[in-house]
Amino acid sequence: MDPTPAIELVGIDKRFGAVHANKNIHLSVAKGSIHGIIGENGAGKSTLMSILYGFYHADSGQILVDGKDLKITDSQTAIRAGIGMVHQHFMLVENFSVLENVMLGVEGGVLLKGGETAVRGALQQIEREYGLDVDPDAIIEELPVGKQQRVEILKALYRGAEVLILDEPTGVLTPAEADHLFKMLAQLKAQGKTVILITHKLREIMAITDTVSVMRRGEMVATRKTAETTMAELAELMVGRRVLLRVEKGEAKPGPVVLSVENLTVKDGRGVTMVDNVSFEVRAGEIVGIAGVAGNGQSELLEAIAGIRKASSGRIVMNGEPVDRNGRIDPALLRKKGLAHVPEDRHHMGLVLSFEENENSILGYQDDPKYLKGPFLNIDAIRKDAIEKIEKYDIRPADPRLKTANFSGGNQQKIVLAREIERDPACLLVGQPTRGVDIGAIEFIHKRLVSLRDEGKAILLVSVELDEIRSLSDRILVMFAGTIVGEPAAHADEQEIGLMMAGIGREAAE
Amino acid sequence: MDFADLIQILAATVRLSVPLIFTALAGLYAERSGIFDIGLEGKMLFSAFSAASVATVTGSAWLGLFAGILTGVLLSLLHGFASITQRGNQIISGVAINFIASGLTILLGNAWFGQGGRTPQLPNTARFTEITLPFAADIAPIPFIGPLYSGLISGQNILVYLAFLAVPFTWWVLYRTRFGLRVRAVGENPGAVDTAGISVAWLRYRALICCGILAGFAGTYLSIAQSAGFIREMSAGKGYIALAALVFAKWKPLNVLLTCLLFGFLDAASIRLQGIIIPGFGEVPVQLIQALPYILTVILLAGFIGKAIPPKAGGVPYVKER
Amino acid sequence: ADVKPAIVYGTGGKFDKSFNEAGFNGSEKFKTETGIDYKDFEPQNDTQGEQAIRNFAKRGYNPVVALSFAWTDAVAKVSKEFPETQFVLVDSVVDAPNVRSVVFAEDEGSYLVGVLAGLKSESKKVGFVGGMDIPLIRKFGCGYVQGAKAAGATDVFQNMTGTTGAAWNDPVRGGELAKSQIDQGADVIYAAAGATGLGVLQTAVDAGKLGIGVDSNQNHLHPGKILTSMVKRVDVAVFNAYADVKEGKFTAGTQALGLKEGGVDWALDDNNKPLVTDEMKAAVEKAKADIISGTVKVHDYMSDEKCPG
Amino acid sequence: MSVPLGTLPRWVNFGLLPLLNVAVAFAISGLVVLFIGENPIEAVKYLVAGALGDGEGIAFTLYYATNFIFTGLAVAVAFHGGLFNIGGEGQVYLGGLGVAFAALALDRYMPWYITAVLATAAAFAFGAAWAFIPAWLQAKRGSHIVITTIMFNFIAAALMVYLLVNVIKQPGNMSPQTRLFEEGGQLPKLGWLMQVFGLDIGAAPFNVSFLIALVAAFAVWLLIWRTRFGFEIRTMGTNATAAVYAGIPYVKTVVVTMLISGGLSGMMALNPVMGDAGKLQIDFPAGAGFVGIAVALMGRSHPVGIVIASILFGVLYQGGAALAFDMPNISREVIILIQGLVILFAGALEHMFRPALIVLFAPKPKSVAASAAGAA
Ligand SMILES: Nc1ncnc2c1ncn2[C@@H]1O[C@H](COP(=O)(O)OP(=O)(O)OP(=O)(O)O)[C@@H](O)[C@H]1O
Ligand SMILES: Nc1ncnc2c1ncn2[C@@H]1O[C@H](COP(=O)(O)OP(=O)(O)OP(=O)(O)O)[C@@H](O)[C@H]1O
Ligand SMILES: [Mg+2]
Ligand SMILES: [Mg+2]
Repeated sequence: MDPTPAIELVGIDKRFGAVHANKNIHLSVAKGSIHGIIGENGAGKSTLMSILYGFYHADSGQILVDGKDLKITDSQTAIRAGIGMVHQHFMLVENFSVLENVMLGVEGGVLLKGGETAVRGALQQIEREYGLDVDPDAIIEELPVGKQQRVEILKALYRGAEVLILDEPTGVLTPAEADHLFKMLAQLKAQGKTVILITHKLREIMAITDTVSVMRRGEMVATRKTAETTMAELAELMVGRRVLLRVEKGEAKPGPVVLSVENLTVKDGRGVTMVDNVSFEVRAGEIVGIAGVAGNGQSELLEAIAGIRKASSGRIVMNGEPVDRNGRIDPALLRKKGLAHVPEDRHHMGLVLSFEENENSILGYQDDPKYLKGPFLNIDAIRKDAIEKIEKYDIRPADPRLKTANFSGGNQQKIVLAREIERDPACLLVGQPTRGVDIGAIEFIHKRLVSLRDEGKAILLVSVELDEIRSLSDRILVMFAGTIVGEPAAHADEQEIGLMMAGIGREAAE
Repeated sequence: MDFADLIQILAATVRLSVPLIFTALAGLYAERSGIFDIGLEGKMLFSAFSAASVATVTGSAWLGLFAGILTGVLLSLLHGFASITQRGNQIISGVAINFIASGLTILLGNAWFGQGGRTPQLPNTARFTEITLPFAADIAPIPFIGPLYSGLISGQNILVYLAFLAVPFTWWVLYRTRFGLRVRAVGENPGAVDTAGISVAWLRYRALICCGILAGFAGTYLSIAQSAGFIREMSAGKGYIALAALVFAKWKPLNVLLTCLLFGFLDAASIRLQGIIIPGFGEVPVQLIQALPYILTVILLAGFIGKAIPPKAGGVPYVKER
Repeated sequence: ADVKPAIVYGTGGKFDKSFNEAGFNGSEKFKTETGIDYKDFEPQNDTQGEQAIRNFAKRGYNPVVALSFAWTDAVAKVSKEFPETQFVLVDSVVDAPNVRSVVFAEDEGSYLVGVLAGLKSESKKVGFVGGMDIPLIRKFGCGYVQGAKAAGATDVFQNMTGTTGAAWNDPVRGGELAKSQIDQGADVIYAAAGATGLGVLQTAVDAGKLGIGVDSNQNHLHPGKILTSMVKRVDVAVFNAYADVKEGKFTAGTQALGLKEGGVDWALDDNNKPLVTDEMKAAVEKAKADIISGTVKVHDYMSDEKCPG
Repeated sequence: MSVPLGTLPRWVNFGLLPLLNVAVAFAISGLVVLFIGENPIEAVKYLVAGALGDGEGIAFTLYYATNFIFTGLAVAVAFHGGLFNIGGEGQVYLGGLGVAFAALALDRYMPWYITAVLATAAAFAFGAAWAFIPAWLQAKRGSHIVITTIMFNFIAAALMVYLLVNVIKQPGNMSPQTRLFEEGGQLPKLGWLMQVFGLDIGAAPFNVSFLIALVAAFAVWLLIWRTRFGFEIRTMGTNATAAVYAGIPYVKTVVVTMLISGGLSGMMALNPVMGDAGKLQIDFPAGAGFVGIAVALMGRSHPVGIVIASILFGVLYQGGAALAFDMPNISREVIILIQGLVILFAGALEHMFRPALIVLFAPKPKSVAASAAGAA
């Protein structure tokens, strides 16, 4: 291996106003290696990488690429120096085609025409090489997230990246997709390229990286050879204390049916059937997990049950009563009937980020008489209620009047969970409860869900994290292409479920 | 109504839609790049003033056009400074430009020409006057084609032809050039443009310059082609109507042409249909006819087109670090 | 007596080339002839009009001229508060012991220019483009129609530019209206539309037709292309008001200024001389004499809000 | 280039900074005045003296401010719901119709306070009605509310002229306007209030609707931040998907928000129609609907900010009139220019001087650990 590091960061320091996001960071990434970076939410990982990519500017410090000092003033410089980055939140133009997105910035001339053919050719080449098949004329917003990520990778590769930074790439991927990604990363490494991988998932770190660095509160606290460390050690370095990595739970004691979905069909805005004649039941005191590759209808199913999306046919019955009002399902009415819903997307749906924390802790329950005095809000009651939840869920900072945007992702998730769980619902719908949340918070959330089950609530869990489904669920339903293709045994192994998720289990089941 | 009437109405339609076309296209460049521009009205007005002033002083329509364009660009840069560099609210900035244009044109006009904000009447030599295309007179007698060619296509001023060329040109720029690709991208997701190594600010400034140039054409048309001098408040809400046309057109160049022609047609029709008597109904109140374009616009908006989805990043300043 | 004149214009603004500018010209004339300065104000809206009238009265100005029908109520109110001050209201009537109301017989003046239009027109089709659609402007149009028809015109096209104040300031729409009338065959077009009229005249001239100006003498705008102007002697009314106060012979009450009083007239000068033949001149002078003598009665639209023919 | 985020002392943030912005606007206007050959210092003296120099000036300033408070609140309520109501002008116009109906019907039989109650209700109802169609079209048909409200301004102008000219015009009067309202149809002036401060109201039309405007401002504050419906409006305005999630009915919320907004606009008509002119006349809104947009933006959509911004605009209107009165060579349009510059500097460029002020006044930012803000 070449002894000059591909990337060397010396004394990088960065503040966002009062927040000291990166403190005097030193990092050296060996050429041709896969270097992992882990850390809790808000530890400063994305910031550090964005500085390397020229998206942010460091307040001080030095960047060496291939041993040469480089002033990275903008992303153009970084791209020229062979650095490519796949951002945590994709940087794609959603109504553009794949081709246009890849071309952007490297159009190869004032007119698009010439560049287009060149890009098309090069894309085919790259696709073949890495098995990254994406239709170049597909529109981004119509692609599932997994494919969108491929486009981001294609962009970086097309620009000739020698160093590829991936910021939490597997958060949106299925196990199979993640496997494919890792294979590709290995292939890149074999070609002598360098990969920097940010992730919260220790398993991934152990499986694929050569070296791993741990960040905590803006500081680089340790760098280890992967072979010489353990998950437990990394977890401890990350959060500064010991953590449990498995969910402890006893046998389920299912009671009567609480939620029953009958022949539900849901179409999306374009009239495509997303959920196709699905029926199942959830009993009190059990967690039913819906596994599936993202984009197979789980999200739509959840939203239809929650009354956010209109079902085109079928029925939803709670405690023996149909829940629609004149054919329409209304989220407000459902809440009154004891249905709580932790949505998949807390930023866009579960929270209003510019509201104070206490305001978000009544979102959806604003018509509960408990929070009202006539038409007026009972501010005292609302704040008192919020403080109780903050204490119970250890939401930090413990300030109900702080803007919700100023909480980290994990704490925001806890705000949603606290709100929904503390309603003492008969039935809880949970979507991606731990997406992008750090280990400490995951542990807490999982425990809370299990104890809720033990209190006899019915829980429907949708998650693309197969691990999560497997460790939490009492029963697992696998969704593929809008239908439920099977119900594997509770202790079925990962491979069996994975096959079903890929639609292969269907023939076996029939 | 016979064919000759129709040609006359269409000719009026063309004349009345030209400032809308220029202005709506101007707005298209700005809004496609993610900058809302409610200040189109003011840009058009101030350009009209500059064009007329310079044409008055120099006696040259072309220098007038140049001044109009320069004014449009300068106001665009002001809008850019406020909304791109200083990340101010784009709507406030636009409203401010409208106020400034409305006040300053009259103040300066009064100081320079002493006619209450008006510029002196321009002689035809300092205006863009009608151009008769070759053979117009010869073809005129031929039925159908004749009136169409000599009554509608020929006999417009140069800016009219430019307006109709500006539409396909804008389409070409937007969908066939690198600049257009980037403009469309930056209006949807400036982050994508930034991470592709392109300066968001400079790109948006360039889009605003295009906007200013077109607004300059619009103003120039008003004061030294359609009229013979500047008159206070002569833009008379056309900037807002152009904005409406732009939304109506869903921010697409060819749609812009159609919408502006439609609005121009309604306007022309309202002029021609005044005072008509509908049997069994009596005389239609003139106010109703004059409000008709607006009423129809509302009806069209409600019934025939769906949601107009603006460029996603529109109206929000690009802020990386808060 | 002590004269300290002040004038409050209409919201159209001092330099509108027609009505308000006439008031300005009258004031200027008074200033040059007597050396006595005056104060003026261009209000931005209706509230400011009343405020300005009151301000002038309060500061001891006398007379205070209010140059628009829009100040009717303001004058009614303020004249009560300042009984010592003399007020002059143009284009409208307030019945008070210290108010002189000056109204013009625009119908008579318009009749005369209508006669000229009817005679000059080859197609016997003539046009009228009004500004804001209010009874006052209809009065102009109605007089014009009567004159034109009397002179043999078969068709008189009438259009109003708009229904709001903006109609005074929309030369483009005025131009389009003129164009549409020209397309229908009109070859003489009378504009009674404030600044909008400039567009009307320009379009008529561009199309090789003739225009007729209004309020001030607008013949010079397009020499040789403006048939005539219907002048409304606001300048004289204003000048007289100042002079009357100066000479201590100010009278309150309504002054209706028609042809007889020289309050309205048609304009003949070097600019339009070549356009007006001797027969035309004779015919229009005869009409004038007939109206003054009462042989010809011009129907006033405002009397019943109707126009015959 | 990171924008310093240091927190400024309150007096700088809410006092010095806005003052600085307004000062720059005036400085530039001064240059223009200089450019046309007049003395700007003198101009400012006249402006300030005219607006604030005596009781009458102050009363006029507050009279104008009253208009802007109503329209500013109207725009702000819609803003909170994510709706841009650019139709204030038309809603004010229609509101005037409501006021006129009430006053014409009752002025001869009722004392002013009875008429005022009904006129207020009618103004609200008519303004709201005019906002209803754009609101309903936005909610149900997805028509862009900015455009429909612009269109409705034009339609309102046409409709009102039609009505004034053909239907409710006082016979025999030249101007298209109603008859003068009698005592029972006019709002009393607030001379006594000025008296409390030892000031003389003079002839200024400063009237009871100012107090109604202040009540409206307080009511809007209550509505937006203290009621359940306000919570729903804000939720819809800041995060539409979250509003769906929270079971907030979109159509109803859009429509009711716009009804309130339009109603507030309509109420503005009380001031010029019943409080000043005592009659309904053409074009009486005189652009106040548009000024409301600027006022709402400058006042950050908060009632307190709106009241302050309205008074600033009132000063400009009244002071400007006085200025043009006393310095005839500065035509009245200089006021429009000043307004434009104030909107530009206090609105769009509000943060231009912030970095410099932070350097000057901000306490040195304390270093906060990156995740101390609360990593889970
Ligand atoms: N654009 C920004 N503006 C201001 N502050 C920011 C910005 N981005 C990040 N920060 C601050 O910097 C800190 C580090 O954020 P960063 O996104 O780098 O964390 P991270 O380690 O990537 O977290 P995660 O694992 O959740 O993605 C955050 O706590 C936040 O306070
Ligand atoms: N652009 C930003 N401006 C200000 N603060 C920010 C910004 N981005 C992040 N933060 C702050 O940084 C902290 C951590 O944010 P971060 O985005 O890293 O959380 P996260 O767990 O990654 O959330 P998510 O998974 O939803 O992205 C929070 O306090 C957040 O408010
Ligand atoms: Mg991150
Ligand atoms: Mg994150």
